[in-house]
Amino acid sequence: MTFLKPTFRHPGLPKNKVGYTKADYEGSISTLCAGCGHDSISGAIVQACFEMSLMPHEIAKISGIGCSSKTPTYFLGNSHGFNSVHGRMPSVTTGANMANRDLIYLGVSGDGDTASIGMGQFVHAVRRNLNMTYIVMNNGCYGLTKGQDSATADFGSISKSGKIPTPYPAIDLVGLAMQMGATFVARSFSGDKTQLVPLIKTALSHPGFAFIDCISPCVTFNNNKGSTKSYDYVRDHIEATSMLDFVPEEQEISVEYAEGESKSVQLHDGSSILLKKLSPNFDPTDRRSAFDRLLNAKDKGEILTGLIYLDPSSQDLHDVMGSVKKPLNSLREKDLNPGMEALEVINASLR
Amino acid sequence: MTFLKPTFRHPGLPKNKVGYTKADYEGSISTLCAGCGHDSISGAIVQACFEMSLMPHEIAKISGIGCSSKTPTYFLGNSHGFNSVHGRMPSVTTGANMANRDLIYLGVSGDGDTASIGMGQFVHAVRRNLNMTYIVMNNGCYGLTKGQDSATADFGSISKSGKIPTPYPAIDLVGLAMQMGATFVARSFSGDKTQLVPLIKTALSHPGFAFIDCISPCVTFNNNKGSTKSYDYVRDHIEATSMLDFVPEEQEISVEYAEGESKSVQLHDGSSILLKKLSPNFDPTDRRSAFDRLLNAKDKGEILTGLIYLDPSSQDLHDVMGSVKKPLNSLREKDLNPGMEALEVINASLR
Amino acid sequence: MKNVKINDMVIRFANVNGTGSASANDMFAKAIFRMGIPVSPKNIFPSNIQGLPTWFEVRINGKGYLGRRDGIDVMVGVNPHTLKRDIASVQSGGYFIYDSSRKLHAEYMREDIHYLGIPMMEMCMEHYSDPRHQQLFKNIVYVGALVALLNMDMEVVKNIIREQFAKKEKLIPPNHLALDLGFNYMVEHFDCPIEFQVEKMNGVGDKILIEGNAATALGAIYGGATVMAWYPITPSTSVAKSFETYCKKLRIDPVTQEKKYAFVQAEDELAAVGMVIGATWNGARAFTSTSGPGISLMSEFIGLAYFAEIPAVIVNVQRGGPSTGMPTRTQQADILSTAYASHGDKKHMLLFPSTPTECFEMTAQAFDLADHFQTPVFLMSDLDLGMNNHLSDPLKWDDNRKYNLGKVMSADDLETKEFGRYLDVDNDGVCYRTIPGTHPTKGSFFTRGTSRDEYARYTEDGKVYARVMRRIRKKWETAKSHVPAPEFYQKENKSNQGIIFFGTTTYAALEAMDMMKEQGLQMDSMRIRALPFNQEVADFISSHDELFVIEQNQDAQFRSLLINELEVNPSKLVPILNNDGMPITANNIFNQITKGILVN
Amino acid sequence: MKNVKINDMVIRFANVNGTGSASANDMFAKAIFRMGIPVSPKNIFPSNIQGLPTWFEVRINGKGYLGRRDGIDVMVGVNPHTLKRDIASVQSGGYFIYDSSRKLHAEYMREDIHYLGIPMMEMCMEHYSDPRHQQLFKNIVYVGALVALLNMDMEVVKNIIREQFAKKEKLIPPNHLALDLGFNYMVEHFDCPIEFQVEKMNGVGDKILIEGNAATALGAIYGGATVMAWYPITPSTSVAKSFETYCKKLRIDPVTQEKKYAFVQAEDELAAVGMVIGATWNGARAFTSTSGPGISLMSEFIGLAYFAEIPAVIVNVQRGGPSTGMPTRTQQADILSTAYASHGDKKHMLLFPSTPTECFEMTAQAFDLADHFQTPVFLMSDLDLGMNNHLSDPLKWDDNRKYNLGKVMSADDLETKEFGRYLDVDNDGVCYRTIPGTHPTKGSFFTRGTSRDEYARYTEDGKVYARVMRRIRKKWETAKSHVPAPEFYQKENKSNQGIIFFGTTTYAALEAMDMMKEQGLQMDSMRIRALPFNQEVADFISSHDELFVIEQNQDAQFRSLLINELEVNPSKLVPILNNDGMPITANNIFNQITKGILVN
Ligand SMILES: Cc1ncc(C[n+]2csc(CCOP(=O)(O)OP(=O)(O)O)c2C)c(N)n1
Ligand SMILES: Cc1ncc(C[n+]2csc(CCOP(=O)(O)OP(=O)(O)O)c2C)c(N)n1
Ligand code: SF4
Ligand code: SF4
Ligand SMILES: [Mg+2]
Ligand SMILES: [Mg+2]
Repeated sequence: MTFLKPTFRHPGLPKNKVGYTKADYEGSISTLCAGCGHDSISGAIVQACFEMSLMPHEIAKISGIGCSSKTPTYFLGNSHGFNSVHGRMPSVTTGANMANRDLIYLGVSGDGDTASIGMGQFVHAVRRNLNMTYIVMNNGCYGLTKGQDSATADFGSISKSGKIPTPYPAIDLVGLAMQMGATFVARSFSGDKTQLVPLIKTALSHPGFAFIDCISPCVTFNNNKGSTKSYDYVRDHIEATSMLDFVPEEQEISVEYAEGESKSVQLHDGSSILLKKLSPNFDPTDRRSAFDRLLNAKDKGEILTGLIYLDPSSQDLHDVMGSVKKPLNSLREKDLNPGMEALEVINASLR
Repeated sequence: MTFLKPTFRHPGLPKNKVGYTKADYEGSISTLCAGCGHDSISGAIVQACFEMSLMPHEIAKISGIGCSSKTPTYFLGNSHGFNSVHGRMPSVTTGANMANRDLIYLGVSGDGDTASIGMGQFVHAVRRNLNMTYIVMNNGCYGLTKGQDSATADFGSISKSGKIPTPYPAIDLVGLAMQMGATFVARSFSGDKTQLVPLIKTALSHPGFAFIDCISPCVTFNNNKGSTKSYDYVRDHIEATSMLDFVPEEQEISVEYAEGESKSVQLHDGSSILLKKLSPNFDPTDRRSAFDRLLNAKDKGEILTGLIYLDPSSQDLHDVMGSVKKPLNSLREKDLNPGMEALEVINASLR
Repeated sequence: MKNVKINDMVIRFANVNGTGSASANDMFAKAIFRMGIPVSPKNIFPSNIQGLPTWFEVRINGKGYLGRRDGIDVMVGVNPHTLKRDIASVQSGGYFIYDSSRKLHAEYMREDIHYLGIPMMEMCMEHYSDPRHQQLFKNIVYVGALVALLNMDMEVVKNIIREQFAKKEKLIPPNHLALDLGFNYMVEHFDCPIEFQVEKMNGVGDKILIEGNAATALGAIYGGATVMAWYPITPSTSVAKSFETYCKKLRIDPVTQEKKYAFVQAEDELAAVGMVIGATWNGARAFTSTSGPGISLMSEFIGLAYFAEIPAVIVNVQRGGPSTGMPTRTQQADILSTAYASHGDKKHMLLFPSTPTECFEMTAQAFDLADHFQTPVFLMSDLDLGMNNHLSDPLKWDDNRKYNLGKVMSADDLETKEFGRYLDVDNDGVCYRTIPGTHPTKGSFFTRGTSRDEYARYTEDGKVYARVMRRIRKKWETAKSHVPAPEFYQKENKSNQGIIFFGTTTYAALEAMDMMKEQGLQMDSMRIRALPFNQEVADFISSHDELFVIEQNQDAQFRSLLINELEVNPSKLVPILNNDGMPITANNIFNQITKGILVN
Repeated sequence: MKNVKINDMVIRFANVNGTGSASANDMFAKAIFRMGIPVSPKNIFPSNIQGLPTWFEVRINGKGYLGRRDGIDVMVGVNPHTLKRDIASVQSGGYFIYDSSRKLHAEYMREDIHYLGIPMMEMCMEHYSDPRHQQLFKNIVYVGALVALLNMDMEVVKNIIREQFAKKEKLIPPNHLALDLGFNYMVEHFDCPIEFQVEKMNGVGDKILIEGNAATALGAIYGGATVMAWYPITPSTSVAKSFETYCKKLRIDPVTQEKKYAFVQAEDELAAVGMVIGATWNGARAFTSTSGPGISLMSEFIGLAYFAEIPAVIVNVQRGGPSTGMPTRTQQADILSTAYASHGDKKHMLLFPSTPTECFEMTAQAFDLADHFQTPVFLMSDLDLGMNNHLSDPLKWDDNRKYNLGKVMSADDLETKEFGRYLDVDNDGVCYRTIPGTHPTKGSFFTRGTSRDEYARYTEDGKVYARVMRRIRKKWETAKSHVPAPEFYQKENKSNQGIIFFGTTTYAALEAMDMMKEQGLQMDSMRIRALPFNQEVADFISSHDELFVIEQNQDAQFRSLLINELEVNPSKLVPILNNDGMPITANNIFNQITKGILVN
């Protein structure tokens, strides 16, 4: 890390639709290790929000505890952030979302934070199809506590602390999310901005639970030979299923561009995404074939990346629950309080 | 329930190999509702242990909290039992197993106990392939707290308390166990002893995590029309994949019986099971096709029962960890205490 | 001739749970209430669903004493499995009513009580064909019998039935028949009424009969709660159930039919309180309700809310502990673990309701306190209060009342004033916060459970940390003048001795006080309603030499709290305890105190 | 000429974490230790992995005072980001050693301290080619410089290097070179030594330098622990790490190479303590180690172990709270939340080690206590004790010592004696238990967290419940004579005033006591080592009029514990507190107490 804010980073400082420069989407200086994959993901989040011209204050950043969970301090400085407790980001985000359906919820977690202590809350956030983007910065270890294996550490991978192979199979969060019925499931790699930025943009506009398992090497504790979360290994084993390009409605015309092997999926909020398929027979809206691709990749020892599954019919949890359209946190006495008259009726019913 | 112990239940009282009658495997009188599916499962456990001629005191019964978790009081009265806290049976069982690898561990839980508060511990017990049998008495509701929907309640099912359909998809514990790499996965129905008893026997002799999701209707809160956990619904929608018959080693000869459409799987503890296939192309040791069958059944709205997956190469966790063969709880000073001499060496190294 | 006892008795029903006796028993209690007589019914139920013994105890007392009283005058014993102990529990001279369809064993016979047999089963077999009816109407039959024996007003009872089955009218005649069967049999076979009798009076005024948990739920609705997250656990479950039920009546948008609330059954208690914290952080009023085991599981999150200064309302309906303990019995045994929940230095605000009416008011107030002080606030109810019907003052709400949302800066405020999340601007320890989404460029901050400075920036500087901790403690001092003051039962102090109590102990404590008065033992008394303790509490204690602290647990937890928080000399505070899981009785208190005094 | 100070200084190193300075700093401390001089090094590190400021503070004191001391005599400031405050923190007349490769800003200049610049980077660029070496050897260079400045024994330092790199011999010369570079530069450019000097002495005897957490791990191994379940959390992680490391040395079957232990990294703290409870229920000795947040999460399970009476050893290495608090700072702030962890009526046994040696002994003893009393026992360590090296007595073990496995019935016992799991046979509150698998037909029972009778049968009978609760409380009374007695520092009491302390507060408390003696202020003192408090503790308190209770938290939690448990009049106990996360100093204590007295 450095203590000098590198203002030189944006020559010219182009502005987006809402008149913000990319710098307006940044946070304070990272205190993570130089070269940490997590910082690259923070960069991708900044890029995605900038390109989408989101208003930073309409985004809420929520995380658990860990190096990964610290990153919300390092992006979107004008958004409220909540670094909660270890493994409990999903419940805090659920409550926040219940309170105000109008904000965009960006949850950041780590593989320890999600796959170990947070497993229960993760699964149930998926089950509720909570309208949020859930990014796991997956480094296969506990970075902040100095490199113990996490539950996503692959069989046989070596962790610096202890130097023994994990005897347990790795938990595949993507497969788990699919199994639990997630309506948006993707995987990417922190170093691969071209793939990651569009994925984040799509996720942020998905009206439901959008899960991104982002492999994010821990340079300090997890870049040893044999570790399947290391830069080297991951780079060698990546197979990109689909490169996608986010198209906000107001530019619908440009849909023609890249016609042919491309497939357009209408999202629920009206916006749509363009998928360019490498494997022609792969359709990200077909849950069953997504399962098959995952199992195939696993058999081949490949890491499948890209948008693996997307349910275009996903509905905001509030619509499923039948909540009012106004954010609940904006309701006041007159909306909420039935008054003495109603109470008299209740009293009468109890005599 | 009744307060009179129905001793008449076993005319003649046949004895098994270790000279016990079935009554020796029973527990105290059930306090569950008359007709509760859980009681049938208790009966099947008694039957299985009797038929296997197990020594009751070599079995440890561990459960969480719930009507289902009360059942260990109602079977195997000569076994130690532990009714722990809600959702934490897996960790207690893990510790117990670490302390003594020689006992048989029978964990009993409910769908609330496992799929809600206990989700995290369940997943991690699966991941460790802990040598235990894990039975979920699955009634799709919280019985003991009077019938709230559990996370396994099917979409659209009606629960007496509240009378509103669950807006959330049901968690399929079998699919989840498969996803997490369980080495033994089965599903059955409390009323179907012919299928359940052999399944329990196979599970008890599996040297790893043996999971049985047993649909067990809650007569009091969950036998309403529309509930997919009700007697009626379940009976109509059952499809048995495979009926199996347990063959202890010492009767190996009888393997000839039912040759032909049958498949013998050598288990790790030396014993083997015979599978009689209804669907000829179904092989319970083929993980991939197990997945396919599950997805197919789901698509068809069927509930797949029977032994869905079994990994014959499963290893006791202690062997994976490299523990000594003697139970750790039997080691004493001479085994455990390195003595003053070793301490002197350590002291020296710290000067 | 008998010496008649009017409107003063304890009657107990011994049933098997799951046999539908509950509604019949409730009807009996309601009838007494409708006759204008103070009544307090208590459910003594097992931790299972069907087939185990369950009791329903009703105290009828014209003087208005509503606490439990030892000694059963009339027992309706229809549970064959508990006959023996039920008969044994009747006090000498009392009555035992039973189903004479089966003959009583000789061994069950006592000389000193009256046996009134009535062939309930036979009568039902005779008059009803449907087996379920034969089973269910037995319960109505014994109510009819009681009408005769206690000289109740049959019309009142029949009216209750008419109301109950207004929508299933064809069920009214068979129910009335059952009542008459029981009534007539009694009149024909015994001389009715017995000496325990009821008599219409004006003892209930405009009072209502309501469970504390229902009142708590209404308090949350009136207090403006929009988000409830919970996980089922006895005895708190009915708070959530009632909240949902009432919300469906009171919180549906008349036009769109949409919900003005979010009701989330969480996957466990950790998630439930996490959702509450997320919602309040985001500017909504949110709460959860649970019991002891839930509070233990919430401990880590409670510490986060305390230190990060996030409002939260947590209802703790206490049950018998420790661990799973006695889940269907009552206690006040989570006092210390709730007041000091979570690791590190912290103290939490507690409210102690003693009636459903107070459950309603204090729950509503809890949201104001939580928002104002940006900290968790606990409503310390218990099973007795929460799950039993209590004769209570009607619920009231001042329609001009405004919610106190605390120090929240708006977009305009942010334009004009400086914002530092943890700046003690008003020097009362309470800082200004902002709600996410308020302003595009001003007022955003990062919430965390770690040490931070006045501008919410992470710091590991011990001096800054200690300064923030001192400021948070200042909130505690400020709160002392905001929380409900204690209630005193004398104009000015008359004695150098006093009694201190709180919550459901109040009923028995007040009765015991009157008993002592009769013995010429004059004592001052104080009912504490909140932690932190306000000045009045400290003053009352310092102005007495000896104080009896009455509570329902083993370790005198509330007494410890008084000593810790007010630096009281322990020798001044005499513990009066009951921890058997049953509501404490006036007799018990009277005996302990007077014995205690004789000892001195 | 200088007035030389021998073996009495505080030297601080200001580094950037992740730059490999730690090993160089450790080497410095070790060298002092090897010279026979009492030394106490303290790591002041950030909650991150790389790039943030980190400090290493070493107190050197010939008299053997090992507590922290305010005022830095010599500062090695090689962190460019903290130069300013590092320079400011040197006390007048002190020395600031820095890398003169970059010139110091004029604003950093102070008149009242000495600046010793040495071009560390330049020298390394010149003598080493590999960039990593250029970075790493800077640290060795400043150690070499200190050898010259403080008049250390270079051979001692070089030997440490020889030992360290015994297996990578080719690394020895470059390291020695770096030492010489630093040494020679100093000798050439400044007049060495400065007035702060060290001198070989006989001050450490056979003592060792060890971290509390390592000693705790060894205590568990010697105490017979076979199962450890844990979840990573600072500052407790190194207990688990050390346990595994030492087990690999001491617990491998020589023949089969199999493990005589099970080491499980759990998915979270709830699972970790659940595994411990499962293992002890099943007859093994098991433990977990954690810190505040973990204790909060374990609360529900702790209540189960308490009420179901299952042994458990839980190590709480306390850190700055509440919530995530100051995870890399030290406090004694979990006293109340640990003593009263979980809902309902309960109290837990606590042990308070003050040195690594005691960590070792008390951990081993904790297993005996847990097994004997069938209850959770907590070792209350803290970050300062657990993660810093302490000059400690060598670890000792009596090879004839037998484990006290408590009252466990064997198969033979079951044949001959009656078994009731919760029968108080010996009238000491401690009952006999059986281990699963003991006997085919006798001694099995059902363990549960609910109320049960003496034969472990479920009951909802309040009388039985209350009886069992009273019996469990009797264990508490019995335990008072089994737990470690307090340590007194006077033959008999000499004063009507005294000081009370525990754990890591001891170092500073004893030093403060000597400071007061010098002022003619004679005070008795007591170091408490366990809860429940034994009779000696009560006697000491009752035999003094005023007692100063020294602890490292904000709320005087230990003082509250004394008042609650011993019914002490609070006015007698004066709180002496420090909660800034740094180990308390003798000065701080001295000032508070003496000021306190002047006030009186
Ligand atoms: C309740 C609790 N237990 C343990 C910890 C200690 N802790 C902090 S971060 C962490 C794990 C972080 O791993 P991960 O989520 O993968 O994040 P990473 O640092 O690898 O990005 C742990 C165990 C804690 N803060 N709280
Ligand atoms: C920590 C905790 N929370 C809540 C409860 C209350 N509780 C008891 S049983 C139960 C759910 C039981 O459901 P399930 O596991 O499906 O068992 P079933 O009764 O349906 O067989 C709950 C929530 C509890 N005992 N402990
Ligand atoms: S330890 Fe690993 S995860 Fe943490 S900041 Fe450093 S590189 Fe990133
Ligand atoms: S409530 Fe349901 S689950 Fe519980 S005992 Fe009755 S039938 Fe069984
Ligand atoms: Mg990680
Ligand atoms: Mg269930």
